[in-house]
Amino acid sequence: MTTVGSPEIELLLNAILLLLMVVAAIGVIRLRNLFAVVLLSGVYSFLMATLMVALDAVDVGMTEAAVGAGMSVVLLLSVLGLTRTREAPTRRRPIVPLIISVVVGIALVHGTMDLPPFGDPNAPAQRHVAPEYLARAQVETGAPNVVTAVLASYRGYDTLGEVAVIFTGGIGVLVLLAGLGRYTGLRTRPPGAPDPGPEPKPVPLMEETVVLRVAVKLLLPLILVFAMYVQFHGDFGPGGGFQAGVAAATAIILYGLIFGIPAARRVAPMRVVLFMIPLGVLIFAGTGVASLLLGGNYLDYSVLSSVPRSGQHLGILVVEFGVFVTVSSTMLGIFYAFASRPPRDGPEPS
Amino acid sequence: MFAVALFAVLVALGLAIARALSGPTVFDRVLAVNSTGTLAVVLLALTGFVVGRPEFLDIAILYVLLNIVGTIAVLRFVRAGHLGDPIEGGPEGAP
Amino acid sequence: MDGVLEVASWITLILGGAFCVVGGIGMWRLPDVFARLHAASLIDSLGIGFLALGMALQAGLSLVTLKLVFIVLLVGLTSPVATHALAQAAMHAGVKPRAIESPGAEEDA
Amino acid sequence: MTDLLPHFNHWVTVILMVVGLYAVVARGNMVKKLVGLAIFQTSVYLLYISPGKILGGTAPILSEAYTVYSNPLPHVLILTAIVVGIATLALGLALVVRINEAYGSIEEDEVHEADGP
Repeated sequence: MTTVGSPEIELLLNAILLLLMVVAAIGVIRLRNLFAVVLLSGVYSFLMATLMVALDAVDVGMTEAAVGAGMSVVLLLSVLGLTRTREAPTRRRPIVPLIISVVVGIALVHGTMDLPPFGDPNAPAQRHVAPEYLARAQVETGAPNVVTAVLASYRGYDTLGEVAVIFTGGIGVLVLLAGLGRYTGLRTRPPGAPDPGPEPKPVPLMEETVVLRVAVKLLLPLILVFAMYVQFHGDFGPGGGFQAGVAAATAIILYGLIFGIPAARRVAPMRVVLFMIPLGVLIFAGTGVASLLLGGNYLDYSVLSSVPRSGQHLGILVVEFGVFVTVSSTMLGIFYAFASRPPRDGPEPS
Repeated sequence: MFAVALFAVLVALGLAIARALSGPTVFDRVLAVNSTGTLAVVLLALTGFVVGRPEFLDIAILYVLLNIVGTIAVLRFVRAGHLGDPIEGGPEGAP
Repeated sequence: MDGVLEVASWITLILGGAFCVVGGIGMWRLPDVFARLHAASLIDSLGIGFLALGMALQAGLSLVTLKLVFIVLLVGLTSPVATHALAQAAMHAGVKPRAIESPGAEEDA
Repeated sequence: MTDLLPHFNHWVTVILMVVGLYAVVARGNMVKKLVGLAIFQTSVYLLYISPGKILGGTAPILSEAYTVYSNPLPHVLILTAIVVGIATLALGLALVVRINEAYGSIEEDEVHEADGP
């Protein structure tokens, strides 16, 4: 057995990261300034990403980094901008929830005593399907990254379901906030309404900061190219449609933050976003139908090509592209929906 | 050897998190979080070396590229109080 | 030759780690945002620079080194931009540097 | 050292879960509740990922140099869960925005008061 690294250092790193996470989590709960809460949740999420890499889950670490670094901060901040940034002092007694939480915690800790120790190679979880996947994935699909192979091929049904959930969540946000057509730019005014005159000119907010504008213009193509690398290198290294989709959407969001949301909408119009959200799910499901029509099972890519192995590889690429399309457009659509909401007027209610 | 650097980075990270927790101004927190992000990049790279797979630097690169988005969003929020564009009158049909 | 590289990467890694710690201490100990910016930039420049150099010496001429160079360049691009925007926003919001409390500038406050 | 704290990861997972649960139950602010829910969710990620780690193993990206790999299956499940998590968080936040527009508040107590007895 070849082992890598030194287990002691890994364990120590793991323990320190976990403790820092607890500190950050308690800080998140204790602070009343919601703005500081958002900042700290960013720190928390990055600690999580590093911990995932330390626990060998590189794909998960990459996803967490992509989501936590930009998207979740932007999302929470847009909501704070629409509501308020200060939490009111609570009027309830915290003692009952505290007791409930502590009792639940003690019960769960008691439950962990029966679990196999950390890092045990003979734990039941390690002996079930994982060895099969590790032994067969590269032979059958040609993708050295077993996570991608399992994600797109062996558990393709599962992933299709997850993509459908993301699709549903995105549609839900758009319906709740944008009314699918009222603010989305699909129809700028109801038929028969008087012409509202020229578009109101948005106040350029960050435009006067020349350094930011130039730096962001340099950075944007890099992010997009790197997102493409993450997308198409996903079967050889960490990466795939989920990570690349979030990264690409974050690039457009960055553009919108600096040059204004209307500028971002000219780059990626809402019409296109609304078209892409279902398109990705359709690409994914359509691949399944194609394999069905070619005589295989649903989402069994082996029949897509004369050689089963290259058929699998092709199927994984197509399916990951579908994931990318839905994830990126959903993230972007969510951002547009929050950003086009009228901000609260006047000073913040206290 | 990587362990020494790793723990040095972890110490710096702890100090930065302490600054993010204690404030006192918003900008102290933003600065601390931004530094945390930069330390995150080295930490990710060093972790890759410690666990013996240094080729996973892609995650660190992704983090460098996206870290600035969070910072810019925060600064824009500090400036304007929200992330949307301040359009007079608001979008049509606003309730 | 291998020994020389090994020692060199040792030294650079420890130097980088030391700069990170110093930056962290500065971030904790210095009096206000503008002073703390200096500590943060220490981490961003010398800390990351030396650590990446140490890792590159360890990895040799490979894709890993290329990615490390890429990381250093990107941090060199993004981090000054972020801290610049931060300082500007702090000035804009009316945070006064502590230096203004020195005698002679008292009337300003 | 391995034998010293065999369940340390699980305990921290439980602590994070309890912290999230406390925020959801005890805090009236809806954004805070959702952040607490997100912390709860990350503890679930941890619950899946840490048993998948094999000490001395490496990330499940196959290469000739290694023979022991950590379990790839939890990674697959959690990778998708993170992105789904952000989509559902967005949905919750959209509801918060609508509640704020209807009631002028995101504090649960004030919303209940506005609804009357």
